Amino acid sequence: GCGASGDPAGGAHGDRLTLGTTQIMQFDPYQTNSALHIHSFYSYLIDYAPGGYRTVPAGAEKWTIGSDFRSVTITLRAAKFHDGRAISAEDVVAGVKRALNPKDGFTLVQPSEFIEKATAVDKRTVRIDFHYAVAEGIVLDWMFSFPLVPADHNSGAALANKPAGSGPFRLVEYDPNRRLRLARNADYWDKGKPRLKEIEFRFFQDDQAMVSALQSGDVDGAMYLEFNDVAQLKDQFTVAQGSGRMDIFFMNGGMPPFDNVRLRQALARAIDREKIIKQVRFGIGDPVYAPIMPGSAGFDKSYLTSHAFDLDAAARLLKKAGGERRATAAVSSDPGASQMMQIIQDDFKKIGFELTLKPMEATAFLNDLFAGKLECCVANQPNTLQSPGLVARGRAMLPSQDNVMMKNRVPQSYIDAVHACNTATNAAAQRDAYARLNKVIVDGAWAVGISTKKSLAGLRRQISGYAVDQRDYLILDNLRTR
Amino acid sequence: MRAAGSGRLRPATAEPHPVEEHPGEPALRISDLVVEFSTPAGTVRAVDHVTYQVARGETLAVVGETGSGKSVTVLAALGLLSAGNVRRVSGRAEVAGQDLLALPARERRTRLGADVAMIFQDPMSALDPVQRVGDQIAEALRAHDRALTARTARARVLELLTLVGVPQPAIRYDQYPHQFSGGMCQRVVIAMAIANRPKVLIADEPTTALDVSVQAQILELLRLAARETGAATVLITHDLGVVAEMADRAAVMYAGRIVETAPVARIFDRPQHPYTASLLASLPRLDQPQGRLRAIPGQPPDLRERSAGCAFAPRCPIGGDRPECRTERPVLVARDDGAVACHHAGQAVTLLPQPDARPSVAPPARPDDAPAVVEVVGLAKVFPIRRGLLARTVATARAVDGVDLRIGHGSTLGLVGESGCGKSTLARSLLRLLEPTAGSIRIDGADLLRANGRQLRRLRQRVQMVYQDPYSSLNPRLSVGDNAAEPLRLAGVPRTQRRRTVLELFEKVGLRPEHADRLPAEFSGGQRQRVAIARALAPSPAVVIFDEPVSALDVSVQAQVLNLLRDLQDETGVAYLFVSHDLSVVRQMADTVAVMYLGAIVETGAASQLYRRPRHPYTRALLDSIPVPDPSIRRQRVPLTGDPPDPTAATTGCRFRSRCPLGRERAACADRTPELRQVDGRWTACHFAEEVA
Amino acid sequence: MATLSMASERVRARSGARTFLSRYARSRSAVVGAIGLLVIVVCAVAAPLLAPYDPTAQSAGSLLGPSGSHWLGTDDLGRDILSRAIYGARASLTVGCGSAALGALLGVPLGVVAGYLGRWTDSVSMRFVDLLLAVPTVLLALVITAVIGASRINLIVAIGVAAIPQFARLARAATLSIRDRDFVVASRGMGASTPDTMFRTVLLNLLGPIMVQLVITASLAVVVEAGLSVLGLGVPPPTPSWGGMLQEARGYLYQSPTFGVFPGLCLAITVFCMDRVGHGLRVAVGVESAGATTRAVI
Amino acid sequence: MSAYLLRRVGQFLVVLVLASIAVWAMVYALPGDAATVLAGPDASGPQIAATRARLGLDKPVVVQYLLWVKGAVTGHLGQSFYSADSVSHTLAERIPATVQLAVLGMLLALLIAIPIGTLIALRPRSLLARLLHGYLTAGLAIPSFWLALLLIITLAVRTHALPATGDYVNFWQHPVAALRWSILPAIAVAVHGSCIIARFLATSLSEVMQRDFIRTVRAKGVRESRVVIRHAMRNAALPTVTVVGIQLGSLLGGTVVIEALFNYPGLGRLLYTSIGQRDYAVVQGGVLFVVVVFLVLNLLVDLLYAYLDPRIRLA
Ligand SMILES: Nc1ncnc2c1ncn2[C@@H]1O[C@H](COP(=O)(O)OP(=O)(O)OP(=O)(O)O)[C@@H](O)[C@H]1O
Ligand SMILES: Nc1ncnc2c1ncn2[C@@H]1O[C@H](COP(=O)(O)OP(=O)(O)OP(=O)(O)O)[C@@H](O)[C@H]1O
Ligand SMILES: [Mg+2]
Ligand SMILES: [Mg+2]
Repeated sequence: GCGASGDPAGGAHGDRLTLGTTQIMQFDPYQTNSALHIHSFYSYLIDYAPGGYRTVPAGAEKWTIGSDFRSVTITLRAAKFHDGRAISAEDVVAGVKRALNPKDGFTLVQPSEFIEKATAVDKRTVRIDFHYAVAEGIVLDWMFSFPLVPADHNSGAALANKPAGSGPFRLVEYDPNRRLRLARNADYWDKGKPRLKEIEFRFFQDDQAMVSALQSGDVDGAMYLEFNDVAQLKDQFTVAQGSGRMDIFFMNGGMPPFDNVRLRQALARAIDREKIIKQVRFGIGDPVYAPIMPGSAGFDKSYLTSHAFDLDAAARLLKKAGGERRATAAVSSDPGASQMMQIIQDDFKKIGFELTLKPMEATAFLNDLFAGKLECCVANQPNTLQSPGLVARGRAMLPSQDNVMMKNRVPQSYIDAVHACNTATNAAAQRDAYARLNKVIVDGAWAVGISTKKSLAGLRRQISGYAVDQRDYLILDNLRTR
Repeated sequence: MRAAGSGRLRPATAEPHPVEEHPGEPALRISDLVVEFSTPAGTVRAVDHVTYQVARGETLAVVGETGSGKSVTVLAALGLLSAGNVRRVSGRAEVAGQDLLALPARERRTRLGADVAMIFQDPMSALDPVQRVGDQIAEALRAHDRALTARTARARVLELLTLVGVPQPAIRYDQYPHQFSGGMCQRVVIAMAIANRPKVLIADEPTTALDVSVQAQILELLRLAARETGAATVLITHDLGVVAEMADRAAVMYAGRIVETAPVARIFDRPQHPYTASLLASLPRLDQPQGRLRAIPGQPPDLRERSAGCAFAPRCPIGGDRPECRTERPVLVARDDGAVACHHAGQAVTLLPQPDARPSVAPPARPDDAPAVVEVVGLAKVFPIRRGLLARTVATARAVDGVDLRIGHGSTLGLVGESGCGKSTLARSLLRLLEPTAGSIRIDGADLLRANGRQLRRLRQRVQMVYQDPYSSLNPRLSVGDNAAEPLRLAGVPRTQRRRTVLELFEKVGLRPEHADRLPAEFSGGQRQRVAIARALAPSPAVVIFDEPVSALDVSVQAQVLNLLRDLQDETGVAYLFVSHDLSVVRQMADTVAVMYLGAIVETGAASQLYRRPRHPYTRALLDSIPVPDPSIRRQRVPLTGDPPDPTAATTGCRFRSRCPLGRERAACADRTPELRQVDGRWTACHFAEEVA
Repeated sequence: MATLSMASERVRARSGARTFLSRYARSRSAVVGAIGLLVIVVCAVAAPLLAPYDPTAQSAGSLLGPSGSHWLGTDDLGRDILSRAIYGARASLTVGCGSAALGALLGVPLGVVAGYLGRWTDSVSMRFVDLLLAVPTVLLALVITAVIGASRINLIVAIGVAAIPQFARLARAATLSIRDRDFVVASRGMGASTPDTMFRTVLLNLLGPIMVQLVITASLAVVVEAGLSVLGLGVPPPTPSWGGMLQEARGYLYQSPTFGVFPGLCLAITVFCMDRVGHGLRVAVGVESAGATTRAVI
Repeated sequence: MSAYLLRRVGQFLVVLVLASIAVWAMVYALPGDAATVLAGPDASGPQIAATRARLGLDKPVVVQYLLWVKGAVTGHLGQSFYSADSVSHTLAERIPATVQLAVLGMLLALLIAIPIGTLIALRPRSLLARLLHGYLTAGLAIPSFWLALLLIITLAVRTHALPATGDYVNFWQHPVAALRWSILPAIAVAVHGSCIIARFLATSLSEVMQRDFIRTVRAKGVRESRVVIRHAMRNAALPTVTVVGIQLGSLLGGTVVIEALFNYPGLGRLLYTSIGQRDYAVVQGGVLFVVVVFLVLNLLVDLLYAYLDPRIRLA
């Protein structure tokens, strides 16, 4: 419970909630694509209904895609930013401009790549022109990723520490090492929402500390739980799942021994998805064969059987592949990464391939990963949007020489397939493009899918209305307590 | 005897508190006291049926070698044994008829400090270092008088401080023990002891840690204290001189038992126990010609291994082989004015050296003009005293200040002086362990101070040193053999040859070859000093410097070592520089003596002359300060006053002026620094040497 | 020389080693500690013979409770906990002893030189030591493991470097206390060179306290290693280490208590044994003060 | 005394400068920088370069260090890469939390240690002393993070008696809440500390009790309680002060693991996170604080020592 003021106790209070989470560092929606709180500050053009890709109007009231698939016209909702100013087409124009600037657009650069320009038609209408005909899914995914930010605040410097959106909550207090406090935005366009007056995020560095906090009642909910926590929480708490991301086993095709594609293909058959899901993810999550989400139109589950775990096949292939039989695997500090890699190591050993594990501190891991220095590793891959071609957003999946896993060995067929996916405007072309993409990724075998990695949250039973969108953003406006 | 004693100690006129004498009821009576400790190696009976008593106004001296149980007896009697391994304390300890040991601890505590007071050996460590000196005395008062106000207590303390001779008591009250010299600390402890006018005063080696000059002052003070309070005094000591000087009666302890007790004159005159007699015989004496000492062989017994017979038998020159001494423990029986525990009590007297029986032939006089091994001219060593942020020199200590010395081949130069006068500094300078500030040192004619690395190493082989504390001068982690071989190793002698040389040396100094592989910790002080001597002799030096080689040893062992040194000198012809503050020991060893005061030699000459007729008032006073182990020549002292001086203080004129009975008011002494000049066949640095008789 | 005959002078005849042992044995808990430590060392050395399973084999089901085939059950990856705990002794002991040894190897000479030579040598060395003391150990360990990667050797380096100050200070204080003792002076007086005096005469006499400090540091290092494991900076998997097992077990404290309890117990027992051995050594070599100059680093 | 103080301050500054260089060098030696962290896993090369430029990380290391020194001299410890707050402000938020935990932990440790140490020293053979000996041995053997886990499970998760997490609440404003939110971490750090201190106190107290002057005091007929409190304790306090100082110093430096386990918002956690995020200015400022605390504490211990020991005070 909570007593005197100044007591940082949790305790669902009717209109006040305390949620535990990992640290939050960013208020700039251009700089992050998976920080849970961003959705509370900003409205996006559209939302996907939780659990799928059904579009829901949000910042945009309605939109029309040109018949040539080379433009979209968007009508904005009459709504206000937190500072009281009305949202206008100019804000979108400025936002697109920023998104197109490779130095400042950050996470929006890649999804906005197809856009040529944005023009304000009137105060609340804006027209976006494309470079080329683009698949509808790509446009929707872009709208889903595009936040509404006041034009005069739309820069990294202005947003670094101060959000400026039109979302359901406003910032009250931010202490980078302790907490983030949000209060209801009374002017929010969706009347009746948000339902809570105040939400406090408490930052935890240690997952177990967060679980204990939940169990002892210090917090009302805990976001981003680890999988092993579920077993002990599920009897007393609601465990909610978000779509999450994917765990992918990457092999660096740019350096020995993984520059040998047949070796990669052989090892790809030695990844025991079932065991990993069972032991590391506690049965939560679905197997994937490549960085394509099971819900996506591009997902082809036949690959899960044709390229299933098969040590004998792997051993046979390995024998044919030849080459060096040992490598070093970098292990990030991500929860589960070590166990996953130990299972892979164990299986590889059975077919005569020695993996040496090298645990790395988080930032050092990222640094080496980005520099293309890692021989192999397990890493998260976001490709949670509906267009399979957006797989190319990940730095290990870039269809260019910047690809950190393949460098200049990126197969031309992959580059072509990605482009085909993004520009396929009719069903047949899409089917064909997706099939090509699947095949080239599976054959290239530098990014072997393991499973989806759901994002988990434990909540007190009184809490309902919890939802996570496809990007893993928390949808807080419907959250309420009984 | 006691009548005579009391007459002297307590002149009836000066009697502030008339003392009733109860010859039948002693102030303190310890009877049948047994103290046992349990140790990993077995039970140690440190005190074995000890019985003694003291009457009011009487002084009983308890003497014995170290470890004989003197301290444990009194500590146990007062319930002050704090060791955790006490196994048994039985017997009675009656103070004014009340048995302390029968009292509950709380009640016994209230008797301490009020009825019985104690004075301990090491005054510096006997005081709480973090409490003000005055408060510590006041505590003694207030512990027994709750009604005492702080103000009155302070006044009383100031009185007491004045009484025990602490100057400026009002200032001293608020100082801490570290600001006091050893002698001053002991005065404070005495003040504390007499604060409540106890009936019994127990002093446990009250002067052992002090300089001779200060010792005399403290003994005087103890006498005063006994007179002031009329208390019965138990004086524990191992110094027979102090016994002769102070006591009415003496009790001799050996291995936890009283072996003899008798009036002092009788003890010295006609000792009944061979141990008493042997102790007396082993003492080097100031007043008699030098000769070989009669050392008691061996060491005190190990209290863990109790033999059935007399504990002294293994070392006894009389009983040694007689069967009754080996099998039957002698009990204390009254005999000749006292009591003795010996089967052959009558024969002990024969052990005493008869004055005429001593070899009156002085060893062949070593001619003064023998070629010099060591020649020191104008040697000075000034220590800068650094303070402050940049460690600037704020003062200097002139530890050695213009010393000339000469040691002839095969001769012994004795160097005496009070603590802090610069003896050790001088000795260390001769090895260039300290870099002298000025002067020159020649070893065998070679200039030591100009020697470069190789020459220095060679010269150092010629000069070796034996240090004061046998417990710290050997490397505790090397076997004694390796310790002795160190100079050889450093000289590059191969291992096997080193071994051979060491074994030869061991035989020479009276150690067994099989001892060579043991660690120093397994040896007694005397044995260690032998190892140190072997080490010094290893590189066949021309001169060996001894810095207080026997001051840490018991008298019996001291005699052994002194004899050994003489033998070795006769055998090898090595020259000695013998540094000591003990005039008797120097007398025993030296051909020539130099007396040092505040960094300078004040008098030097042949030992026989110097001791018989000192010409410098300082030499005179030093000699006067020494208690002579002969009660028949108790004399009125003119001991040195004051503490040994501070070498940082700059003085003009005669350094000794401030403490000199002659020079205090004389202008010459203040104006001119006296130079060494020839007086009466020796060199003396005193303007008025002729007046000293 | 008749009176000097040693025949009657009894030497308390006991060899140094015997004295040492008998003094050590005076403390019963020290003996228990020594035996315990011996058992742990045997476990570490003979792990392949003692462990019922390969510590990295993921054969059985995961998180099984204690049973006849797996006395302590299995861990999250289905490995035998008992086998891992037995092998875990290797990591703990090597890191513990290795880093203590490294700290001593670097710290002791530094302290001896500083204490013996004094003046600016002393000032410079002690400022360096202050610096090491002032920078938090975890930071040091973090940086070292992040820069050169987590491995047993690197952990030893990280913890060993952090242990330098303790040894340097101890050696310096001890050197200061014996620098002016007669036998050191005597060594100089006999013509020994300064290095000879420092590293033979002086150092030889510091061995006792250093030995005690070694054991204390080793016991602390075992804990620090485990603490770093909790932060994910310990010995890399799949090599079993108690700290690593504890870290792995933290997520399963409810489902499988033996998983977490046993490595913790191993850790506590090892620290206990080392502590007692340190106590025994302290008694045996006569170092009086409790060697608590070490700080809680985690 | 003042010269001594001046010299200590001089040494202090030397170590401070050395430490700042060492820390800067160390943090720079770490692979990756704040731009890597900030940009996140999906950022592209040019994005990271841009971030780097924005944060000033593209300048040479030495220039960055000198810029930092320039700021530090004028009182600006720089800016965190991750928040709007200045480093001074960030530290100012953490330091009270750490100080409160350290002080509470130390008080608790002393509260446990002093009676235990005294009892063991005075009555080493009593049954109680033997039991307490067991506590000391166990307390030293059980790693504090292990104890922390046990505390969390038993007192927080199972019984809900106390919060499982720690948090900082100003003690002077809300004493009850402050205690509630920091008592468990305080216990976790206090147990180990109390064992070390108690052991040390017991050793030095029993050493003091063997000293000659205690016998003198007893021979005066002074009550035993007074012997212990006024004479023995005062002397035994001297070496104990040093240990307490060292312990307090390491607590004030932040206890990373304990803070992580209890999610306590202290300096240790801040440093740990900041290192992970390569937040150079925060790491630098934090370590500098730790160094200053360490040095000041050393100085204070020495002064206290001098205060307690007239031999030093009056030297
Ligand atoms: N706690 C103890 N445990 C074991 N033996 C002890 C203990 N205390 C004293 N002894 C032994 O008791 C014997 C008598 O000691 P005591 O101190 O009375 O000797 P002493 O005659 O006063 O000698 P000194 O002249 O050295 O003061 C010694 O042999 C000593 O070793
Ligand atoms: N390193 C030093 N720095 C300053 N003063 C010193 C130093 N060494 C000795 N002294 C001073 O020089 C004087 C002579 O000291 P030294 O040790 O030679 O005396 P000593 O005659 O051997 O005395 P003792 O009989 O006590 O051994 C003393 O007052 C001492 O305080
Ligand atoms: Mg004694
Ligand atoms: Mg001397």
